Amino acid sequence: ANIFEKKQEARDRFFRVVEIGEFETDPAVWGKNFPDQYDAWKNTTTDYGNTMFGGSGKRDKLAENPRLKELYAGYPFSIEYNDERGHGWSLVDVKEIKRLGQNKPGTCMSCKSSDNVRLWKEMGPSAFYNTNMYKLDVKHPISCLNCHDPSTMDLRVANPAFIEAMEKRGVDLKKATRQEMRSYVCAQCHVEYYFESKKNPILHFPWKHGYTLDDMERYYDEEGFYDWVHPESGAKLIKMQHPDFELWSTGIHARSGVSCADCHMPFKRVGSQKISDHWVRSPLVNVAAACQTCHRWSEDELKSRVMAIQVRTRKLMDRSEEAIISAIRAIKTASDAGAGDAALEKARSLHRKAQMRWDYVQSENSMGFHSPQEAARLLGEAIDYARQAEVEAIKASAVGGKTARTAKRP
Amino acid sequence: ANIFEKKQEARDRFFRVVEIGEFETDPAVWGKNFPDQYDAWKNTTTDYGNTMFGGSGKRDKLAENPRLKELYAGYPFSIEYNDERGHGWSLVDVKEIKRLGQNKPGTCMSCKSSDNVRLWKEMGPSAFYNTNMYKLDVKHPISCLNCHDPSTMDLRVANPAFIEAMEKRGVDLKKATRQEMRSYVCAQCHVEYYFESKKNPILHFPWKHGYTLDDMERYYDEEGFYDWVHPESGAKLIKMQHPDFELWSTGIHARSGVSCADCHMPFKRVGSQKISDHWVRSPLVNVAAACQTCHRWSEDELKSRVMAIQVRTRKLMDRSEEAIISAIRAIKTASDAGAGDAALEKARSLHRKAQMRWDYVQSENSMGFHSPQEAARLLGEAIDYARQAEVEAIKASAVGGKTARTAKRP
Amino acid sequence: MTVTAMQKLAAALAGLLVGTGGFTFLYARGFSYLSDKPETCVNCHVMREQLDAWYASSHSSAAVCNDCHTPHPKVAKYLVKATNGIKHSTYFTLGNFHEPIRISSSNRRIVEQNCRRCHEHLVGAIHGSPDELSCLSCHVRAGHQR
Ligand code: HEC
Ligand code: HEC
Ligand code: HEC
Ligand code: HEC
Ligand code: HEC
Ligand code: HEC
Ligand code: HEC
Ligand code: HEC
Ligand code: HEC
Ligand code: HEC
Ligand code: HEC
Ligand code: HEC
Ligand code: HEC
Ligand code: HEC
Ligand SMILES: [Ca+2]
Ligand SMILES: [Ca+2]
Repeated sequence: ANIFEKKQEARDRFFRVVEIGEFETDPAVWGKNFPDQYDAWKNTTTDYGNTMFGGSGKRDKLAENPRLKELYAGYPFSIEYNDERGHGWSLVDVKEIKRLGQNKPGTCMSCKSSDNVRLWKEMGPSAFYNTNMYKLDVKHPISCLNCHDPSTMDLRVANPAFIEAMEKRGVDLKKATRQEMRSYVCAQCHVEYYFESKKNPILHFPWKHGYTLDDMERYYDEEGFYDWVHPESGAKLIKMQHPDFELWSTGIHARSGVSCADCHMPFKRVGSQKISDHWVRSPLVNVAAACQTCHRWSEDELKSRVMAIQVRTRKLMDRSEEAIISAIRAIKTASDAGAGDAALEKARSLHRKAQMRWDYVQSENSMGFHSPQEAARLLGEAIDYARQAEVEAIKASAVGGKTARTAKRP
Repeated sequence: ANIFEKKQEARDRFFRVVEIGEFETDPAVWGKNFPDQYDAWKNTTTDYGNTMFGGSGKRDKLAENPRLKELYAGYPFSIEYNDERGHGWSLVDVKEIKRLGQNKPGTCMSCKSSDNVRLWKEMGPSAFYNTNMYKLDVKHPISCLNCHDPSTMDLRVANPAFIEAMEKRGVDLKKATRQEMRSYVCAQCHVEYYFESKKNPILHFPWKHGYTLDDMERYYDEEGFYDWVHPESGAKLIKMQHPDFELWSTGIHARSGVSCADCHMPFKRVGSQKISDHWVRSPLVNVAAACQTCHRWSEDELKSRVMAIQVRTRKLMDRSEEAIISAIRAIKTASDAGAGDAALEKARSLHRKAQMRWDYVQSENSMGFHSPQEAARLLGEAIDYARQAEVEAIKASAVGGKTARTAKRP
Repeated sequence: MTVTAMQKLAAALAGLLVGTGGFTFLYARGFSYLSDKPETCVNCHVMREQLDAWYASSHSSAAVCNDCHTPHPKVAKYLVKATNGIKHSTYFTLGNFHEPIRISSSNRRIVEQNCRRCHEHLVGAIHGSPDELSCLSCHVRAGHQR
């Protein structure tokens, strides 16, 4: 089509069919003004199939990788743990998941619904976190209000934990550039988090010293923080959660100013309009728009570049898991052999360091793509700490009297 | 130069002042026809300083990293080992190096002089390899004849070992593209190699199964090949040598068709001509020409991107070295404690696997830059095998009667 | 508005005032800066790469050099052409410019404005000013296929 004919349509743009209220949580209402974005958003409940390591399937991670049950033993993630799917599923999935059963705190809703933006205002965050999740008055999954200011349609962050964390880092969100906002809206949720305490489950992000694993470990160690004690090894462990933003921030794309939205919500052309694709999903099913504007390689070539990176990562994950399981079993053997807490302290703290690094990559969602070399570095460290834990445990059990030849390999 | 001269130069191309003979080994003669390339080539003896991990300094690797003496114990590389410098130094350095003293076979000259191209013809490779290196009639360091066909000036490979290896891989060098030749000429030398035997030091490249470490390991294991037995651990080890071509071939640049010459011999403008910069050196002292034709980032930004990759690699190298040394000492302790060969066999073969992987990255010259994630993967594996060796040794020594608590950490 | 020969001449004369630069400006048919034919840019061989890359780009059929590299409306256009012309001529004569050649931030801004000028109908509503979201951060190869 000739570019000048289009001048016509150019005049009529988004009509304001309805006024969108300050706390309008229903995407259908927003959709009256922005039907294209709304239709795309609705697709986030469409099952577009699985990629090698991602995709929209509700894959059962515990069934796909039996090692996870032993690694997460004693923690809810050993009960049920699935690969995530589109934003439209968030409400259903958080309600149905068996983890924590009916005792989920309101905190679990923080990243699952547009209604929480309203509730944080009405109830205040603290009351929200301390209400049973199933008692919260929520109707809608993640949608418009989580990312937009209805009056201007500008991007906006609403999650109090993110705002607090950035303040503590001395980042002035008012000064954030538009390109930064195209990642910050995602960083409200796709990040490592922790609860202030089981009794008072206020939501926080461990970013005091920075975004790298080493920074977060330093913070957790200073606080003497841990999520649970591993029943077999007795180590005080931390469950890492989807640090997508943190890993991305160490990578070459972040360094090059490439935002989450660039790849997961690329612009697309709808008739004579250019809009952001609100069907947030794996870029591997949308390579043309997601990658080819910047990379001139073919779709197949780009996909296999991603796969090459992901397979390397997966191989190191396998090694890490085997190493950590060997450590767990060696520590168990040692304590059975009579080694005491003092003798096992070193082995246990090494297990903590190893599992933290492995879980950081495991719970991150790109199988290393967001920062390939950093993911590999962390897995290398995980292996080192895990095997050192095994060594320490074997020495301890030797003291404990028996040799550890009985320790089995996974 | 002003614009008149430019239009002038544009007309005259290279004059053939002299005819260059089929086996002209003297770069000065070639230089009569191609003064710009010759002048730049002469610069390869210029000391342009050191970068963080590279540069032109004849850095004493053994002094900079004391661990190397223990890792290479019992092998010539523990006697003298320096960082390489420009091509113009090759002849001096190979003659002066203490490794193998006066008993160097001719094979050592294979990659050090333009005269070997003539000698392979005159003597035949086998006689060349079996002549004492100091008795070979060589005058010139690496120069024109190593990479060029004097009649056409096309790129040409002359090293019989490379030609043989590529034939075995089923690669038809006659069909090689110009871009491939821009890496193949380097791959005559910047590769892992081995001697058929100490008695008959014919030069070969271990590429039967491919270029990756795993491929080469498979080949060496099939052949039961090893360079020396480590005096402390008793493991049969292989010394890896500058696998620059092999590591590069696993990286994103190779995959994107970027050749060695693109970065190490970038085109530069001389008057109105673009010629290849024959001052082959670290691209970090030549970022504008070497990188900015493809990358729009500033010189400082590009340098710090490289540094970020190299520092990550170096950190994993430190861990690998500590892990391997722990393994060596644990095996030593075990055999001192009376553990026999049978009991230590497993630990020793694990030491072999670990050291092979670490040395591959160590002896490669870009500190991981040529393929960041692959280098990290190999170091992660090196750590895994080394710590497993330590575990096996400790178990063996427990059998041997004593515990291994005495095994010291480096 | 249309451009008078006067304005073109004025711009060219502006070039003449600057010593060697001005001289080269004429010699190298610096008037090419006042023409819209892409080939004329290549009176300087150093522009050859960009010409070839432009031919290969999606825009060779849509836009010529000056559509992107000179601002509109036209008065400003001829001033920028003259100043760029003199700047480049000087560099060219002295030969001491950064290679690979890189667009200056001011000229990058002009390009950005031209992207928006032509694509207003499509991106006007969603893409704000260049400092907000740069077209080139994504469409780096629009004008020159690399
Ligand atoms: C309010 C919290 C929240 C925000 C904001 C958010 N996400 Fe999500 N995201 C989630 C949750 C929760 C899921 C998993 C939903 C489920 O599995 O039920 C998810 C899933 C995804 C998926 C997986 C889709 C699939 O098909 O597997 C991608 C990709 C994704 N988000 C990217 C992004 C990007 C990019 C942004 C910002 C532009 C973003 N998210 C903003 C919480 C959020
Ligand atoms: C800081 C934001 C945040 C908080 C708090 C949070 N989640 Fe999520 N949740 C996410 C994101 C982002 C995803 C998608 C990425 C992923 O699954 O790794 C997700 C995915 C899920 C999923 C689908 C995938 C799976 O794990 O089976 C469930 C179910 C879930 N969360 C439940 C919970 C529960 C229960 C809690 C409270 C204990 C909770 N979430 C707290 C952000 C959060
Ligand atoms: C996960 C975060 C997220 C959610 C949920 C979301 N948006 Fe967006 N939206 C974005 C991002 C990112 C952009 C791009 C903004 C930019 O480029 O500055 C955007 C842009 C827009 C724009 C501007 C035009 C365009 O497409 O770029 C409109 C209109 C819009 N969204 C409407 C909606 C509507 C309606 C919904 C709910 C159905 C919605 N958005 C839900 C993140 C989101
Ligand atoms: C340069 C492109 C790029 C950028 C930038 C990027 N991602 Fe990704 N992301 C990918 C690719 C590729 C995958 C792998 C998809 C797969 O395996 O199917 C992925 C996977 C994911 C997944 C899992 C999707 C699935 O299929 O289950 C989530 C969630 C995600 N990214 C969130 C983010 C967030 C949040 C950011 C910003 C902090 C971000 N991504 C930045 C390319 C990118
Ligand atoms: C907005 C621009 C942009 C987008 C969109 C983008 N990339 Fe990139 N990509 C870059 C830049 C910049 C680099 C760094 C190298 C460079 O400077 O050219 C890079 C590097 C890479 C590399 C090499 C680095 C590595 O980790 O090995 C791969 C592979 C890659 N991108 C794949 C993808 C894929 C797949 C997608 C889509 C899912 C994508 N990119 C989307 C700009 C982009
Ligand atoms: C005939 C063998 C041979 C060939 C062919 C060869 N090299 Fe080398 N190269 C060497 C040797 C030997 C050294 C070390 C010389 C010394 O330290 O005395 C070296 C050194 C170098 C250095 C280090 C320079 C410095 O300042 O530290 C670089 C970079 C290099 N080569 C790149 C290349 C590239 C790129 C090619 C192909 C275009 C190539 N080489 C072809 C044998 C060769
Ligand atoms: C297949 C080609 C090849 C063979 C055979 C070879 N070298 Fe080299 N040599 C190189 C390359 C390439 C470099 C530069 C890269 C490096 O140092 O890692 C080098 C560097 C050197 C250097 C300078 C750096 C250092 O290690 O101190 C010396 C000395 C040297 N070689 C001696 C020898 C000796 C002695 C032999 C025989 C035992 C030998 N070379 C066999 C290719 C070869
Ligand atoms: C280490 C390998 C190597 C050595 C040694 C070498 N060249 Fe080259 N030469 C190259 C490469 C690579 C090219 C680029 C060829 C191409 O692009 O096809 C090249 C190109 C040339 C060209 C073509 C014009 C140009 O500059 O691109 C000439 C002429 C030339 N070399 C002369 C010489 C002379 C004279 C010497 C000795 C003083 C020499 N070369 C030594 C690798 C080498
Ligand atoms: C994309 C650019 C690029 C390509 C392609 C590339 N290199 Fe490099 N190379 C580098 C960088 C950057 C370094 C690090 C230099 C430093 O640390 O100072 C390096 C380092 C080296 C060094 C050590 C230089 C020194 O300063 O001591 C050698 C030798 C080398 N490369 C050889 C090769 C060979 C042979 C190939 C092809 C098989 C190759 N390189 C391909 C960029 C490249
Ligand atoms: C002939 C083109 C070319 C040259 C020259 C080149 N690169 Fe690249 N570089 C690429 C391509 C292509 C990619 C892959 C990403 C993409 O597809 O854009 C890449 C990726 C990268 C990356 C990201 C991948 C990674 O490993 O993290 C870095 C960093 C990089 N290059 C640095 C350099 C440096 C430094 C130099 C100069 C020493 C250089 N490049 C020279 C084309 C080039
Ligand atoms: C469709 C728009 C467009 C057209 C038409 C166009 N250019 Fe460009 N040109 C650009 C952009 C955009 C850049 C800057 C690229 C960047 O900043 O990444 C650029 C950069 C340049 C540069 C600086 C080199 C560089 O890479 O920064 C030169 C020189 C240049 N153009 C010359 C020309 C010539 C001569 C023509 C006509 C043959 C032309 N351009 C046509 C958009 C265009
Ligand atoms: C008199 C010779 C000459 C002619 C004619 C010429 N250029 Fe250039 N141009 C140069 C030189 C020399 C440079 C590099 C100096 C610099 O970087 O500013 C350059 C640089 C540029 C740049 C990048 C630097 C900057 O200032 O942004 C652009 C864009 C550009 N030229 C566009 C054009 C366009 C468009 C035309 C035709 C209308 C043109 N040039 C005609 C010699 C010329
Ligand atoms: C003189 C008018 C003009 C200018 C200036 C211009 N364009 Fe275009 N552009 C067009 C036309 C005409 C088309 C082809 C018709 C269409 O697809 O809309 C086009 C197509 C495109 C396309 C789609 C084809 C592709 O390359 O993917 C993109 C993207 C684009 N332009 C971006 C830009 C950017 C970025 C700039 C500035 C660097 C720019 N345009 C400058 C007229 C222009
Ligand atoms: C964050 C990345 C990004 C930025 C910034 C951006 N674009 Fe785009 N643009 C895209 C993507 C992705 C597409 C869709 C390409 C596709 O679907 O193949 C697109 C599409 C287009 C198209 C339509 C191409 C077609 O299909 O006809 C035009 C024209 C265009 N952009 C121009 C611009 C202009 C002008 C600017 C600056 C005002 C700009 N873009 C800024 C990423 C971007
Ligand atoms: Ca998924
Ligand atoms: Ca060097």
